[in-house]
Amino acid sequence: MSVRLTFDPFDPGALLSEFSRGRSETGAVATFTGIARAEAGATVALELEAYPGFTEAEIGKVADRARARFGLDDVAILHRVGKIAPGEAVVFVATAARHRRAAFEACDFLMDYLKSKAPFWKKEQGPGGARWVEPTDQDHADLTRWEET
Amino acid sequence: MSVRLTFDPFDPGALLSEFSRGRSETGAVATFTGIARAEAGATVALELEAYPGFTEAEIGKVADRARARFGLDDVAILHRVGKIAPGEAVVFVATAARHRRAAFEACDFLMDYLKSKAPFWKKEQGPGGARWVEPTDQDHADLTRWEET
Amino acid sequence: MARVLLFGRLSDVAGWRERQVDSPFLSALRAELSGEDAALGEALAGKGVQVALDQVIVRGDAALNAGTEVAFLPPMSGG
Amino acid sequence: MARVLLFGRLSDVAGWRERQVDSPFLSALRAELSGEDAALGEALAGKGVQVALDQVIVRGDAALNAGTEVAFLPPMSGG
Repeated sequence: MSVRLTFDPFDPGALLSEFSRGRSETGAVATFTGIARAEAGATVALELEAYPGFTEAEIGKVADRARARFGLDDVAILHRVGKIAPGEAVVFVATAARHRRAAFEACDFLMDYLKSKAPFWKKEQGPGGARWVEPTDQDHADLTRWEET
Repeated sequence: MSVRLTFDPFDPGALLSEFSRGRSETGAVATFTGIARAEAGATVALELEAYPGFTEAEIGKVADRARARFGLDDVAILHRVGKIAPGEAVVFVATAARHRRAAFEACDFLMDYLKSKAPFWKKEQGPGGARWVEPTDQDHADLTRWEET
Repeated sequence: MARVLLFGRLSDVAGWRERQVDSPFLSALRAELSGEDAALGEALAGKGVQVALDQVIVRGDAALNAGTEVAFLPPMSGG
Repeated sequence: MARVLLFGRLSDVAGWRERQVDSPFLSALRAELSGEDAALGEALAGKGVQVALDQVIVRGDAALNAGTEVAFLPPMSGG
Protein backbone atom coordinates (compact mmCIF):
# COMPACT_ATOMS: atom_id res chain seq x y z
CA MET A 1 0.00 0.00 0.00
CA SER A 2 1.24 3.48 -0.78
CA VAL A 3 -0.06 6.91 0.32
CA ARG A 4 2.03 9.86 -0.83
CA LEU A 5 1.87 13.64 -1.26
CA THR A 6 3.81 15.52 -3.91
CA PHE A 7 4.50 19.17 -4.70
CA ASP A 8 5.39 18.28 -8.30
CA PRO A 9 3.16 17.62 -11.31
CA PHE A 10 2.76 13.90 -12.00
CA ASP A 11 1.62 11.61 -14.80
CA PRO A 12 -1.21 9.29 -13.65
CA GLY A 13 -0.29 6.87 -16.45
CA ALA A 14 3.18 6.28 -15.01
CA LEU A 15 1.55 5.37 -11.69
CA LEU A 16 -0.89 2.96 -13.34
CA SER A 17 1.97 1.28 -15.25
CA GLU A 18 3.78 0.66 -12.00
CA PHE A 19 0.65 -0.39 -10.10
CA SER A 20 -0.66 -2.87 -12.67
CA ARG A 21 2.65 -4.61 -13.40
CA GLY A 22 3.18 -8.22 -12.29
CA ARG A 23 -0.31 -8.87 -10.91
CA SER A 24 -1.07 -12.39 -12.08
CA GLU A 25 -3.75 -13.04 -9.42
CA THR A 26 -5.34 -9.59 -9.21
CA GLY A 27 -7.83 -9.52 -12.07
CA ALA A 28 -9.11 -5.99 -11.61
CA VAL A 29 -7.48 -2.55 -11.31
CA ALA A 30 -9.65 0.57 -11.06
CA THR A 31 -8.21 4.07 -11.04
CA PHE A 32 -9.46 7.58 -10.67
CA THR A 33 -7.61 10.74 -11.63
CA GLY A 34 -8.94 14.11 -10.54
CA ILE A 35 -7.82 16.98 -12.77
CA ALA A 36 -7.91 20.69 -11.89
CA ARG A 37 -10.60 22.30 -14.05
CA ALA A 38 -10.12 25.71 -15.62
CA GLU A 39 -13.88 26.47 -15.24
CA ALA A 40 -13.55 28.50 -18.44
CA GLY A 41 -11.10 30.92 -16.85
CA ALA A 42 -12.90 31.32 -13.51
CA THR A 43 -10.13 29.42 -11.73
CA VAL A 44 -6.58 30.27 -12.68
CA ALA A 45 -4.89 28.14 -10.03
CA LEU A 46 -5.70 25.91 -7.13
CA GLU A 47 -3.61 25.78 -4.00
CA LEU A 48 -3.76 22.80 -1.65
CA GLU A 49 -2.26 22.72 1.78
CA ALA A 50 -1.69 19.51 3.74
CA TYR A 51 -0.32 18.79 7.22
CA PRO A 52 2.64 16.58 6.28
CA GLY A 53 2.69 13.35 8.26
CA PHE A 54 -0.81 13.83 9.67
CA THR A 55 -2.44 14.00 6.23
CA GLU A 56 -0.79 10.78 4.95
CA ALA A 57 -1.56 9.00 8.24
CA GLU A 58 -5.26 9.97 8.14
CA ILE A 59 -5.56 8.90 4.49
CA GLY A 60 -3.71 5.68 5.34
CA LYS A 61 -6.29 4.81 8.02
CA VAL A 62 -9.12 5.15 5.52
CA ALA A 63 -7.17 3.17 2.92
CA ASP A 64 -6.76 0.37 5.49
CA ARG A 65 -10.50 0.42 6.13
CA ALA A 66 -11.14 0.21 2.37
CA ARG A 67 -8.74 -2.73 2.06
CA ALA A 68 -10.57 -4.67 4.74
CA ARG A 69 -14.08 -3.70 3.67
CA PHE A 70 -13.67 -4.38 -0.06
CA GLY A 71 -11.08 -7.19 0.22
CA LEU A 72 -8.47 -5.30 -1.78
CA ASP A 73 -5.12 -6.74 -2.82
CA ASP A 74 -3.55 -3.28 -2.92
CA VAL A 75 -4.17 0.49 -2.90
CA ALA A 76 -2.08 3.42 -4.12
CA ILE A 77 -2.91 7.07 -3.52
CA LEU A 78 -0.94 10.09 -4.70
CA HIS A 79 -2.15 13.62 -3.92
CA ARG A 80 -0.76 16.91 -5.19
CA VAL A 81 -0.18 19.77 -2.76
CA GLY A 82 0.93 23.34 -3.39
CA LYS A 83 -0.07 25.35 -6.47
CA ILE A 84 -1.82 23.35 -9.19
CA ALA A 85 -2.55 24.71 -12.66
CA PRO A 86 -5.73 23.87 -14.64
CA GLY A 87 -5.30 20.59 -16.54
CA GLU A 88 -2.86 19.16 -13.98
CA ALA A 89 -3.70 16.02 -12.01
CA VAL A 90 -4.68 16.68 -8.39
CA VAL A 91 -5.26 13.16 -7.14
CA PHE A 92 -4.71 9.60 -8.32
CA VAL A 93 -6.25 6.54 -6.65
CA ALA A 94 -5.68 2.95 -7.78
CA THR A 95 -7.29 -0.15 -6.28
CA ALA A 96 -6.54 -3.79 -7.08
CA ALA A 97 -8.87 -6.67 -6.32
CA ARG A 98 -9.74 -10.10 -7.67
CA HIS A 99 -13.05 -8.85 -9.04
CA ARG A 100 -14.11 -5.62 -10.66
CA ARG A 101 -17.02 -4.71 -8.40
CA ALA A 102 -14.71 -4.50 -5.34
CA ALA A 103 -12.07 -2.51 -7.24
CA PHE A 104 -14.63 0.04 -8.52
CA GLU A 105 -16.44 0.45 -5.22
CA ALA A 106 -13.25 0.88 -3.21
CA CYS A 107 -11.95 3.50 -5.65
CA ASP A 108 -15.26 5.39 -5.54
CA PHE A 109 -15.34 5.19 -1.71
CA LEU A 110 -11.76 6.49 -1.39
CA MET A 111 -12.46 9.40 -3.75
CA ASP A 112 -15.58 10.39 -1.81
CA TYR A 113 -13.45 10.47 1.34
CA LEU A 114 -10.53 12.32 -0.27
CA LYS A 115 -12.78 14.98 -1.83
CA SER A 116 -14.71 15.80 1.33
CA LYS A 117 -12.97 14.73 4.53
CA ALA A 118 -9.26 14.29 3.94
CA PRO A 119 -6.98 16.78 5.75
CA PHE A 120 -6.46 19.31 2.97
CA TRP A 121 -7.22 23.01 2.83
CA LYS A 122 -8.01 24.31 -0.58
CA LYS A 123 -7.66 27.83 -1.95
CA GLU A 124 -8.94 28.80 -5.37
CA GLN A 125 -7.13 31.64 -7.09
CA GLY A 126 -9.52 33.32 -9.51
CA PRO A 127 -9.41 36.58 -11.45
CA GLY A 128 -11.20 38.26 -8.51
CA GLY A 129 -8.74 37.02 -5.87
CA ALA A 130 -8.32 33.94 -3.71
CA ARG A 131 -10.88 32.15 -1.56
CA TRP A 132 -10.74 29.15 0.78
CA VAL A 133 -13.07 26.36 -0.30
CA GLU A 134 -15.08 24.18 2.08
CA PRO A 135 -16.69 20.84 1.12
CA THR A 136 -19.96 21.08 -0.80
CA ASP A 137 -23.24 19.56 0.32
CA GLN A 138 -22.88 17.14 -2.61
CA ASP A 139 -19.55 15.95 -1.20
CA HIS A 140 -21.15 15.28 2.19
CA ALA A 141 -24.11 13.54 0.54
CA ASP A 142 -21.76 11.33 -1.51
CA LEU A 143 -20.03 10.21 1.65
CA THR A 144 -23.25 9.17 3.42
CA ARG A 145 -23.66 6.48 0.71
CA TRP A 146 -20.94 4.48 2.49
CA GLU A 147 -22.31 4.55 6.03
CA GLU A 148 -22.49 1.07 7.43
CA THR A 149 -25.79 0.36 9.15
CA MET B 1 -13.67 8.42 -28.84
CA SER B 2 -11.54 5.38 -29.53
CA VAL B 3 -12.44 1.66 -29.67
CA ARG B 4 -9.62 -0.65 -30.68
CA LEU B 5 -8.60 -4.31 -30.63
CA THR B 6 -5.00 -5.48 -30.37
CA PHE B 7 -3.20 -8.81 -30.70
CA ASP B 8 -0.20 -7.42 -28.79
CA PRO B 9 0.37 -6.98 -25.05
CA PHE B 10 -0.18 -3.39 -23.94
CA ASP B 11 0.58 -1.15 -20.97
CA PRO B 12 -2.59 0.40 -19.50
CA GLY B 13 -0.50 3.21 -18.02
CA ALA B 14 0.62 4.40 -21.46
CA LEU B 15 -3.05 4.63 -22.46
CA LEU B 16 -3.97 6.59 -19.34
CA SER B 17 -1.07 9.02 -19.95
CA GLU B 18 -2.38 9.71 -23.43
CA PHE B 19 -6.04 9.87 -22.37
CA SER B 20 -5.57 12.24 -19.42
CA ARG B 21 -3.23 14.73 -21.16
CA GLY B 22 -4.49 18.23 -21.98
CA ARG B 23 -7.90 17.98 -20.32
CA SER B 24 -8.32 21.35 -18.65
CA GLU B 25 -12.14 21.14 -18.46
CA THR B 26 -12.60 17.43 -17.78
CA GLY B 27 -12.15 17.11 -14.04
CA ALA B 28 -12.56 13.34 -13.75
CA VAL B 29 -10.97 10.35 -15.45
CA ALA B 30 -11.89 6.82 -14.35
CA THR B 31 -10.21 3.72 -15.73
CA PHE B 32 -10.55 0.00 -15.42
CA THR B 33 -7.95 -2.59 -16.38
CA GLY B 34 -8.89 -6.26 -16.49
CA ILE B 35 -5.92 -8.59 -16.05
CA ALA B 36 -5.83 -12.30 -16.95
CA ARG B 37 -5.70 -14.24 -13.69
CA ALA B 38 -3.51 -17.30 -13.28
CA GLU B 39 -6.09 -18.89 -10.92
CA ALA B 40 -3.11 -20.49 -9.13
CA GLY B 41 -2.13 -22.46 -12.23
CA ALA B 42 -5.64 -23.56 -13.25
CA THR B 43 -5.54 -21.29 -16.30
CA VAL B 44 -2.33 -21.24 -18.31
CA ALA B 45 -3.60 -19.07 -21.14
CA LEU B 46 -6.71 -17.32 -22.31
CA GLU B 47 -7.63 -17.03 -25.97
CA LEU B 48 -10.06 -14.40 -27.17
CA GLU B 49 -11.58 -14.32 -30.61
CA ALA B 50 -13.30 -11.25 -32.05
CA TYR B 51 -15.07 -10.56 -35.35
CA PRO B 52 -12.91 -7.70 -36.64
CA GLY B 53 -14.98 -4.72 -37.71
CA PHE B 54 -18.21 -6.08 -36.21
CA THR B 55 -16.77 -6.28 -32.68
CA GLU B 56 -15.45 -2.69 -32.68
CA ALA B 57 -18.71 -1.42 -34.20
CA GLU B 58 -20.87 -3.15 -31.56
CA ILE B 59 -18.66 -1.84 -28.74
CA GLY B 60 -18.74 1.61 -30.35
CA LYS B 61 -22.56 1.64 -30.25
CA VAL B 62 -22.54 0.93 -26.52
CA ALA B 63 -19.80 3.52 -25.96
CA ASP B 64 -21.99 6.09 -27.75
CA ARG B 65 -24.91 5.17 -25.50
CA ALA B 66 -22.67 5.58 -22.45
CA ARG B 67 -21.49 9.00 -23.68
CA ALA B 68 -25.04 10.23 -24.02
CA ARG B 69 -26.37 8.63 -20.84
CA PHE B 70 -23.56 9.75 -18.52
CA GLY B 71 -22.65 12.98 -20.31
CA LEU B 72 -19.08 11.91 -21.00
CA ASP B 73 -16.45 14.12 -22.59
CA ASP B 74 -14.61 11.11 -23.97
CA VAL B 75 -14.21 7.31 -23.89
CA ALA B 76 -11.32 5.02 -24.84
CA ILE B 77 -11.52 1.24 -25.00
CA LEU B 78 -8.71 -1.15 -25.91
CA HIS B 79 -9.32 -4.92 -25.88
CA ARG B 80 -6.79 -7.70 -26.34
CA VAL B 81 -7.56 -10.57 -28.71
CA GLY B 82 -5.61 -13.76 -29.41
CA LYS B 83 -3.60 -15.62 -26.76
CA ILE B 84 -3.22 -13.82 -23.45
CA ALA B 85 -0.91 -14.98 -20.67
CA PRO B 86 -1.73 -14.67 -16.94
CA GLY B 87 -0.78 -11.22 -15.64
CA GLU B 88 -1.33 -9.53 -19.01
CA ALA B 89 -3.98 -6.84 -19.46
CA VAL B 90 -7.10 -8.04 -21.30
CA VAL B 91 -9.14 -4.85 -21.40
CA PHE B 92 -8.69 -1.16 -20.65
CA VAL B 93 -11.57 1.33 -20.40
CA ALA B 94 -11.14 5.05 -19.70
CA THR B 95 -13.95 7.58 -19.26
CA ALA B 96 -13.66 11.35 -18.92
CA ALA B 97 -16.38 13.57 -17.47
CA ARG B 98 -16.71 16.84 -15.60
CA HIS B 99 -17.62 15.04 -12.38
CA ARG B 100 -16.44 11.83 -10.83
CA ARG B 101 -19.80 10.10 -10.36
CA ALA B 102 -20.45 10.11 -14.14
CA ALA B 103 -16.91 8.92 -14.94
CA PHE B 104 -17.12 6.02 -12.45
CA GLU B 105 -20.61 4.93 -13.44
CA ALA B 106 -19.87 5.01 -17.16
CA CYS B 107 -16.68 2.97 -16.68
CA ASP B 108 -18.55 0.41 -14.54
CA PHE B 109 -21.40 0.24 -17.09
CA LEU B 110 -18.99 -0.29 -20.01
CA MET B 111 -17.13 -3.05 -18.17
CA ASP B 112 -20.37 -4.87 -17.35
CA TYR B 113 -21.23 -4.79 -21.04
CA LEU B 114 -17.75 -5.80 -22.22
CA LYS B 115 -17.54 -8.72 -19.78
CA SER B 116 -20.91 -10.23 -20.63
CA LYS B 117 -22.30 -9.11 -23.97
CA ALA B 118 -19.53 -7.83 -26.22
CA PRO B 119 -18.81 -9.92 -29.33
CA PHE B 120 -15.92 -12.01 -28.05
CA TRP B 121 -15.54 -15.75 -27.77
CA LYS B 122 -13.31 -16.88 -24.99
CA LYS B 123 -11.33 -20.10 -24.64
CA GLU B 124 -9.49 -21.00 -21.48
CA GLN B 125 -6.45 -23.21 -21.88
CA GLY B 126 -5.90 -25.13 -18.66
CA PRO B 127 -3.73 -28.11 -17.72
CA GLY B 128 -6.68 -30.40 -18.60
CA GLY B 129 -7.22 -28.89 -22.07
CA ALA B 130 -9.17 -26.00 -23.56
CA ARG B 131 -12.80 -25.02 -23.00
CA TRP B 132 -15.04 -22.29 -24.41
CA VAL B 133 -16.40 -19.98 -21.71
CA GLU B 134 -19.89 -18.53 -21.69
CA PRO B 135 -20.99 -15.54 -19.55
CA THR B 136 -21.68 -16.28 -15.89
CA ASP B 137 -24.98 -15.62 -14.14
CA GLN B 138 -23.13 -12.91 -12.18
CA ASP B 139 -22.22 -11.16 -15.45
CA HIS B 140 -25.87 -11.16 -16.54
CA ALA B 141 -26.98 -9.97 -13.10
CA ASP B 142 -24.42 -7.12 -13.20
CA LEU B 143 -25.83 -5.95 -16.50
CA THR B 144 -29.44 -5.80 -15.27
CA ARG B 145 -28.34 -3.04 -12.87
CA TRP B 146 -28.25 -0.67 -15.86
CA GLU B 147 -31.71 -1.33 -17.30
CA GLU B 148 -33.56 1.93 -17.79
CA THR B 149 -37.11 1.74 -16.51
CA MET C 1 -20.26 -17.33 -53.68
CA ALA C 2 -20.93 -16.27 -50.11
CA ARG C 3 -17.99 -16.04 -47.69
CA VAL C 4 -18.85 -18.06 -44.57
CA LEU C 5 -17.14 -17.30 -41.23
CA LEU C 6 -17.42 -19.46 -38.11
CA PHE C 7 -16.59 -18.14 -34.64
CA GLY C 8 -15.88 -19.62 -31.23
CA ARG C 9 -16.75 -23.29 -30.74
CA LEU C 10 -18.37 -23.48 -34.20
CA SER C 11 -15.00 -23.49 -35.95
CA ASP C 12 -13.80 -26.22 -33.57
CA VAL C 13 -16.83 -28.35 -34.55
CA ALA C 14 -16.32 -27.71 -38.26
CA GLY C 15 -12.56 -27.89 -38.38
CA TRP C 16 -12.47 -24.68 -40.46
CA ARG C 17 -13.01 -20.95 -39.88
CA GLU C 18 -13.69 -19.55 -43.31
CA ARG C 19 -15.00 -20.97 -46.61
CA GLN C 20 -16.65 -19.93 -49.85
CA VAL C 21 -20.08 -21.54 -50.32
CA ASP C 22 -22.31 -21.12 -53.37
CA SER C 23 -25.90 -20.74 -52.12
CA PRO C 24 -28.60 -18.25 -53.20
CA PHE C 25 -30.26 -18.15 -49.75
CA LEU C 26 -29.21 -18.46 -46.12
CA SER C 27 -31.59 -21.44 -45.74
CA ALA C 28 -29.94 -23.20 -48.69
CA LEU C 29 -26.50 -22.47 -47.25
CA ARG C 30 -27.52 -24.03 -43.90
CA ALA C 31 -28.84 -27.12 -45.74
CA GLU C 32 -25.64 -27.38 -47.77
CA LEU C 33 -23.41 -27.20 -44.67
CA SER C 34 -25.64 -29.67 -42.76
CA GLY C 35 -25.56 -32.11 -45.63
CA GLU C 36 -21.77 -32.15 -45.61
CA ASP C 37 -21.38 -32.19 -41.82
CA ALA C 38 -24.38 -33.10 -39.65
CA ALA C 39 -22.60 -32.10 -36.40
CA LEU C 40 -21.92 -28.62 -37.80
CA GLY C 41 -25.51 -28.33 -39.05
CA GLU C 42 -26.74 -29.07 -35.53
CA ALA C 43 -24.27 -26.62 -33.96
CA LEU C 44 -25.32 -23.83 -36.37
CA ALA C 45 -28.98 -24.37 -35.43
CA GLY C 46 -28.08 -24.44 -31.70
CA LYS C 47 -29.50 -22.19 -28.98
CA GLY C 48 -28.22 -18.63 -29.10
CA VAL C 49 -26.35 -18.91 -32.40
CA GLN C 50 -26.89 -15.68 -34.40
CA VAL C 51 -26.19 -14.94 -38.05
CA ALA C 52 -24.72 -11.70 -39.40
CA LEU C 53 -24.86 -10.81 -43.11
CA ASP C 54 -22.19 -8.27 -43.97
CA GLN C 55 -21.82 -7.58 -40.23
CA VAL C 56 -25.54 -6.98 -39.58
CA ILE C 57 -27.46 -9.47 -37.42
CA VAL C 58 -30.43 -10.98 -39.32
CA ARG C 59 -33.26 -13.28 -38.30
CA GLY C 60 -35.00 -15.81 -40.56
CA ASP C 61 -34.04 -16.40 -44.19
CA ALA C 62 -32.32 -13.96 -46.54
CA ALA C 63 -31.00 -13.85 -50.09
CA LEU C 64 -27.23 -14.02 -50.48
CA ASN C 65 -25.41 -11.98 -53.10
CA ALA C 66 -22.02 -12.79 -54.53
CA GLY C 67 -19.49 -11.81 -51.90
CA THR C 68 -21.97 -11.59 -49.00
CA GLU C 69 -20.15 -12.23 -45.72
CA VAL C 70 -22.14 -14.76 -43.64
CA ALA C 71 -20.95 -15.01 -40.04
CA PHE C 72 -22.25 -17.60 -37.57
CA LEU C 73 -21.89 -16.26 -34.03
CA PRO C 74 -22.32 -18.51 -31.00
CA PRO C 75 -23.38 -16.87 -27.70
CA MET C 76 -20.94 -14.04 -27.05
CA SER C 77 -18.90 -14.56 -23.93
CA GLY C 78 -17.63 -11.06 -23.44
CA GLY C 79 -13.97 -10.31 -22.91
CA MET D 1 8.02 26.05 24.14
CA ALA D 2 5.23 24.52 22.05
CA ARG D 3 5.47 24.69 18.27
CA VAL D 4 2.23 26.16 16.93
CA LEU D 5 1.10 25.47 13.35
CA LEU D 6 -1.81 27.20 11.59
CA PHE D 7 -3.49 25.76 8.50
CA GLY D 8 -5.79 27.04 5.78
CA ARG D 9 -7.51 30.37 6.41
CA LEU D 10 -6.13 30.54 9.98
CA SER D 11 -2.64 31.43 8.73
CA ASP D 12 -4.18 34.12 6.47
CA VAL D 13 -5.92 35.63 9.52
CA ALA D 14 -2.76 35.48 11.66
CA GLY D 15 -0.22 36.46 9.02
CA TRP D 16 2.03 33.57 10.11
CA ARG D 17 2.05 29.78 9.74
CA GLU D 18 4.38 28.59 12.48
CA ARG D 19 5.59 29.99 15.79
CA GLN D 20 7.06 28.99 19.11
CA VAL D 21 4.79 29.85 22.07
CA ASP D 22 5.63 29.27 25.72
CA SER D 23 2.43 28.01 27.44
CA PRO D 24 1.99 25.14 29.90
CA PHE D 25 -1.58 24.34 28.75
CA LEU D 26 -3.56 24.53 25.55
CA SER D 27 -6.05 26.87 27.27
CA ALA D 28 -3.20 29.21 28.24
CA LEU D 29 -1.84 29.10 24.71
CA ARG D 30 -5.26 30.08 23.30
CA ALA D 31 -5.46 32.97 25.79
CA GLU D 32 -1.96 34.10 24.89
CA LEU D 33 -2.69 34.12 21.14
CA SER D 34 -6.08 35.86 21.66
CA GLY D 35 -4.46 38.52 23.80
CA GLU D 36 -2.01 39.35 21.02
CA ASP D 37 -4.50 39.11 18.15
CA ALA D 38 -8.23 39.13 18.90
CA ALA D 39 -9.20 38.23 15.31
CA LEU D 40 -6.98 35.14 15.47
CA GLY D 41 -8.39 34.19 18.88
CA GLU D 42 -11.88 34.32 17.43
CA ALA D 43 -10.86 32.30 14.36
CA LEU D 44 -9.20 29.61 16.51
CA ALA D 45 -12.42 29.26 18.57
CA GLY D 46 -14.52 29.15 15.37
CA LYS D 47 -16.92 26.39 14.32
CA GLY D 48 -15.23 23.21 13.16
CA VAL D 49 -11.68 24.22 14.11
CA GLN D 50 -9.89 21.17 15.56
CA VAL D 51 -6.64 20.93 17.48
CA ALA D 52 -4.01 18.24 17.08
CA LEU D 53 -1.24 17.71 19.64
CA ASP D 54 1.69 15.88 18.07
CA GLN D 55 -0.60 14.93 15.18
CA VAL D 56 -3.39 13.48 17.37
CA ILE D 57 -6.75 15.29 17.52
CA VAL D 58 -7.65 16.32 21.08
CA ARG D 59 -10.76 17.86 22.63
CA GLY D 60 -10.78 20.18 25.66
CA ASP D 61 -7.69 21.30 27.51
CA ALA D 62 -4.34 19.52 27.64
CA ALA D 63 -0.87 20.03 29.13
CA LEU D 64 1.84 21.04 26.68
CA ASN D 65 5.35 19.69 26.97
CA ALA D 66 8.47 21.33 25.60
CA GLY D 67 8.44 20.65 21.86
CA THR D 68 4.75 19.65 21.66
CA GLU D 69 3.46 20.34 18.16
CA VAL D 70 0.10 22.17 18.39
CA ALA D 71 -1.77 22.32 15.07
CA PHE D 72 -4.97 24.33 14.57
CA LEU D 73 -7.00 22.74 11.75
CA PRO D 74 -9.95 24.56 10.20
CA PRO D 75 -12.68 22.42 8.54
CA MET D 76 -10.93 20.12 6.10
CA SER D 77 -11.95 20.74 2.55
CA GLY D 78 -10.72 17.55 0.95
CA GLY D 79 -8.55 17.56 -2.14
